[in-house]
Amino acid sequence: MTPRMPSRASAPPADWRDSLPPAEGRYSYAFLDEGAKREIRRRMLKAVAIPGCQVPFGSREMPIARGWGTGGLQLTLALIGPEDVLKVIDQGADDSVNAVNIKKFVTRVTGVAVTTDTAAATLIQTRHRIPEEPLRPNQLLIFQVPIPEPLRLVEPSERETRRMHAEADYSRMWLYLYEDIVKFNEITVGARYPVLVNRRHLMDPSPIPRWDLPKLDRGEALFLFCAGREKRIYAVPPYTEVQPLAFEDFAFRVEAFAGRRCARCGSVGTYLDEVIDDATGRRTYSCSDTAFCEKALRGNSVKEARPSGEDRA
Amino acid sequence: MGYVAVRGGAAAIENAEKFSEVRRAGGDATLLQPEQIREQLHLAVDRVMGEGSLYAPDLAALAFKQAAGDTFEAAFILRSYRTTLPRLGYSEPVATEGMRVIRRISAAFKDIPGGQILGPTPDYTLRLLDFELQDESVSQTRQRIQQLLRDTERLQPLPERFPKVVEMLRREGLLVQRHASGEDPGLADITRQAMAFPAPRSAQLQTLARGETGGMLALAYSNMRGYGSVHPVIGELRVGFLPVPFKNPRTGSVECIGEVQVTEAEVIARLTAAEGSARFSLGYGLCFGHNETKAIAMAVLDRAMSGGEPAAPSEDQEFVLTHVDGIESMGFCNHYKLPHYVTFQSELDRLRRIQARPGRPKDEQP
Amino acid sequence: MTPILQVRNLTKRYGPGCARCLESTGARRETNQCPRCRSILACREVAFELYPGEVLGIVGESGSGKSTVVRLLHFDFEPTTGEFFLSLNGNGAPKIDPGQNLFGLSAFHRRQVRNARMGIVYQNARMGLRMKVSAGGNIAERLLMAGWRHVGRMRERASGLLEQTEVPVERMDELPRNFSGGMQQRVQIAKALSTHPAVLLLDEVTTGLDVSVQARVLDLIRGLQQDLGVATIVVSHDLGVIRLLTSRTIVMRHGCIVEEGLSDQILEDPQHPYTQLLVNSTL
Amino acid sequence: MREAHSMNHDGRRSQKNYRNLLQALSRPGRVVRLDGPDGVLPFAAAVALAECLLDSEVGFCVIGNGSAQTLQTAIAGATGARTERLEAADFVFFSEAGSRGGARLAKRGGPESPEDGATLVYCLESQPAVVRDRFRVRLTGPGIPESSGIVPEISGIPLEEFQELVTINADYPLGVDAFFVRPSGEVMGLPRSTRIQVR
Repeated sequence: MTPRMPSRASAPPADWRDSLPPAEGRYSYAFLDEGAKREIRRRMLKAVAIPGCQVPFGSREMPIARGWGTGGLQLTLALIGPEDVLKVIDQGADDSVNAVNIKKFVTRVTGVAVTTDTAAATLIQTRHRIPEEPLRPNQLLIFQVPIPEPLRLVEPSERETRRMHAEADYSRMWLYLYEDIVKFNEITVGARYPVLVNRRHLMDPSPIPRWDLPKLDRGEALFLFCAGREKRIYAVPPYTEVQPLAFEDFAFRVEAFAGRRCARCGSVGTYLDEVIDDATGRRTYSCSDTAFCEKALRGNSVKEARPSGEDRA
Repeated sequence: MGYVAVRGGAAAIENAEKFSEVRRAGGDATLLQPEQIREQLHLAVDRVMGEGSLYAPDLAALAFKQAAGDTFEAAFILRSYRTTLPRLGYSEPVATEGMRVIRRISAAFKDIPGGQILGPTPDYTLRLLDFELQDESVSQTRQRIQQLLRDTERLQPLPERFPKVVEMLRREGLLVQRHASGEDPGLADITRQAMAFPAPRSAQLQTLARGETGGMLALAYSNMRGYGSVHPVIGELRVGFLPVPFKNPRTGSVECIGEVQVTEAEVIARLTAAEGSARFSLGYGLCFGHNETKAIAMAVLDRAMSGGEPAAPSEDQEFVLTHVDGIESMGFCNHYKLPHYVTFQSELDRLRRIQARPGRPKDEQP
Repeated sequence: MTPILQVRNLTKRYGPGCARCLESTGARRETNQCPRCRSILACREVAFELYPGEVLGIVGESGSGKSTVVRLLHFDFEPTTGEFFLSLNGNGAPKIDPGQNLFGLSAFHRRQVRNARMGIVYQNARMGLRMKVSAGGNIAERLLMAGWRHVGRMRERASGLLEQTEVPVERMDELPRNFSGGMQQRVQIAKALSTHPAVLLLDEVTTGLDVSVQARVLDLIRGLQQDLGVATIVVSHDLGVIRLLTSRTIVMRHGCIVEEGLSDQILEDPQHPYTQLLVNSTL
Repeated sequence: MREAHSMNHDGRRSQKNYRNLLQALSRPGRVVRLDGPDGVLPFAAAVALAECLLDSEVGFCVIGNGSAQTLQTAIAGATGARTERLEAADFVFFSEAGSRGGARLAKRGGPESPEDGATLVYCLESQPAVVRDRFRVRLTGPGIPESSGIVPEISGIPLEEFQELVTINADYPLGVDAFFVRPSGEVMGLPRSTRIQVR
């Protein structure tokens, strides 16, 4: 008997690819297996039933990296069907790298139609923006969430933040804002501004600008949020109160673009990207929502996006 | 137009992908075959299987080839493939006493029942670049291997079972009993449920078993070096093969469907006499393939997390378990490459506003 | 007069506990550790009342269980057994059945009771204050818990309280970790009083301070006590503090109450040998 | 990567039904329609719901009169879910319009995991005896645009059952979420966030 040398347990079959499921194609419809879809679907219902409450789920690994929208993607894949029309945006733009990548993947595993037109979409997956064009009741807006825990800012431990949610103990978040005012005479939170949903749960709206928060409050569409890496799903149903934390004497304020308009389409009352021109060094502004901008250019849309968030501050 | 270039759209992305493919297969060298990787870069394959949490040497080799040797990427590719596989059933528990051992050592005792089996290890090899490997020919290498095998033929065959070193200590009542946790309703499944803290031990071990080797090593090292309490001793380290008994969900009969190679580490450390009489505490590590660094790091972390109040990061289970996954941490690290101009604009707005009206509220009546 | 606070059968055990714990520990056994199961009974079967406006002292050496009692009342941790009733009338008090044992409430309701009806000052300011939050912010935190949402009014209230507790108001926005020990205690007191608590718990508030600083803090507490008339429990190992502040006193040893009565009486004519020892060892 | 654009028949039905269930729960009191599998009348809608949400990872329980067994067999067959005690079930099916106190025993989740509360499914009759009762019920809360509230669109739910849900969900966010299904496939959702008033 010879001494054992390290060896593999068994030789692979001649063509091991043959042993891979499923039979008809390498990947099943919408990539996730039906069991994974069902779990996500169950969790999504609980998230809708308890607005703003983070529901844990067994997040699956996706072929795009954690932190690149794997949460939003899992919701999209658990929801999508043949007659859906998909729109994906990143920073408001349909052709940003992340958006293009996700769109490419979803169409590859489902074959659904894609659009850049907000009004034509049934499912919209987004990173960091809510479209300017008002959403309709039958549309679903799916947010990619990097950090679902609004209290992470004041408390690193998950055990502790779960307790704080259980007891609706949000005084430390309020205290953070108070201290901000003491130091800066202003609340300094930019994006990811904490909101109170249905007067009960403190929620991280994902890193959307404050500009978009008023659109969450009693909106007509269902808003779904998912953090793949942190394994949390949460939701804001239609017509649900979503209030940014603010003091009676230090009101919540959206970003100020007073007197500025989009250099491309001329719109006022949209969220603007600040661009520094290579040649002239001058600062110009253009709509962050590129699809809206296109539409406005073609004259298909009113130039006022919707009652500006600024007025509602 | 500055950062707007990242809105290059579909064409740019496709080109980036093509460039990456050109680099992978670039040059005039003979193309690597997955089989070569599986057999000759097996430690990399093992690492990819462990971190990818899928025991599939062929697929891991393929992933490693596709990822051009990046173990993070390769594990990630394997893990996302795993997502698409239906779960047909569950394997039955196996006791590691029955491991078909190829290597087994204990640092706690000079001699152990069954003996120290060094097996294949580079531990005692000088880390000198071996220039002979530069242009190895197939025939020469085969010959050399034959010779090596002939030289070792006089060795004794290995027994089928080895008693566990820690069992001896356990029988003497020298070990703290660690139960899978009494109130544990069955085993946790971290691939199906998000972890809640405090996590049951099964969830802790699962998370560590697919943790990233380097990350776990860093945390374990911090515990060994001083940000932790106790110096561990390796009670036993085993490398070998375990059978996979599988209960056929239709017939209910249990059949062995194959073997997996694993590395198992049990570390012993003295318990600070917190309760009852002084006993040793035990840390357990087990991972796919041959990866001793990871198994030991895992065992050290398992032990570090077993105490009550954490006094160091490596003893805080929430800290350890939420940061050891390579696929998660790598993904998040790299996501900072994505554009963030909308949120940055929001921050800019705040800063400009604050600069425009300085002063504290007491200076200015709100 | 009906008591504002009632405690019955309050026991806190650390360890597994056994059938012999109670009989083999306590003042008579001269230990609070069960010889059989090694459990520690930090306090056992403690019962007392507190009346409106009253200042009750709890005195004993370290390890007697006196701090455990007030921390249990503040819901800092869970008792092993016990009943706790508190008068919940007043502004902002949660709607809870008056016959409800407060130890049986959910964590959420307990926190509400604590925020609305209780204030505590710890020996160690680190337990009572957030050192990385301004002094004013520390007071604001309690107001925020009580639902205040107006920064200006919170700052007004905070500066009023700081004035009352003799902390320079201009230091309101500084971090308490830069303050002296005496001043930290004053900020704690201001914080504890911010929501008009029904019961104030003072846990060794002057221990560890310089003698002159001690005297000033005690003066302050006595002054506030006269102005506000808030029912207070003063925990101290220092009979001087007990004499100065309290009207009635409980003496604890090895987790048990060994004697109770009017403070003057206890100090002049102690009955229990332990109290006698305590009184005689003090000048 | 090979593409897979076709969805199998069952997967397709589940996906469509799920979208409707999501609509139902995010618009409480409104009716949507499920597409049931063949051959399981009168429980087609309940089985359609089960098919899209249940599998071997969850436990369910069926409560009710004689036909409960039929429903249980149909659900177990369609989903592979395990049966579970009422107190521990993730999904509780009532084979009739009322729970007869059963809803009270369903799990409501814990303070740190309210999402563990059960999902209740009530199987209503096709022709309710009383149709006007629902006008004594008003629903308000998330998903309901009218601030004055709405009347549930589905009839045949006993008023006591609404009362029961009010009691069970009094400790929000702990509580249960309910679906009411009719043999015709109509389904109405009542999440725990809905405030129910019964006059």
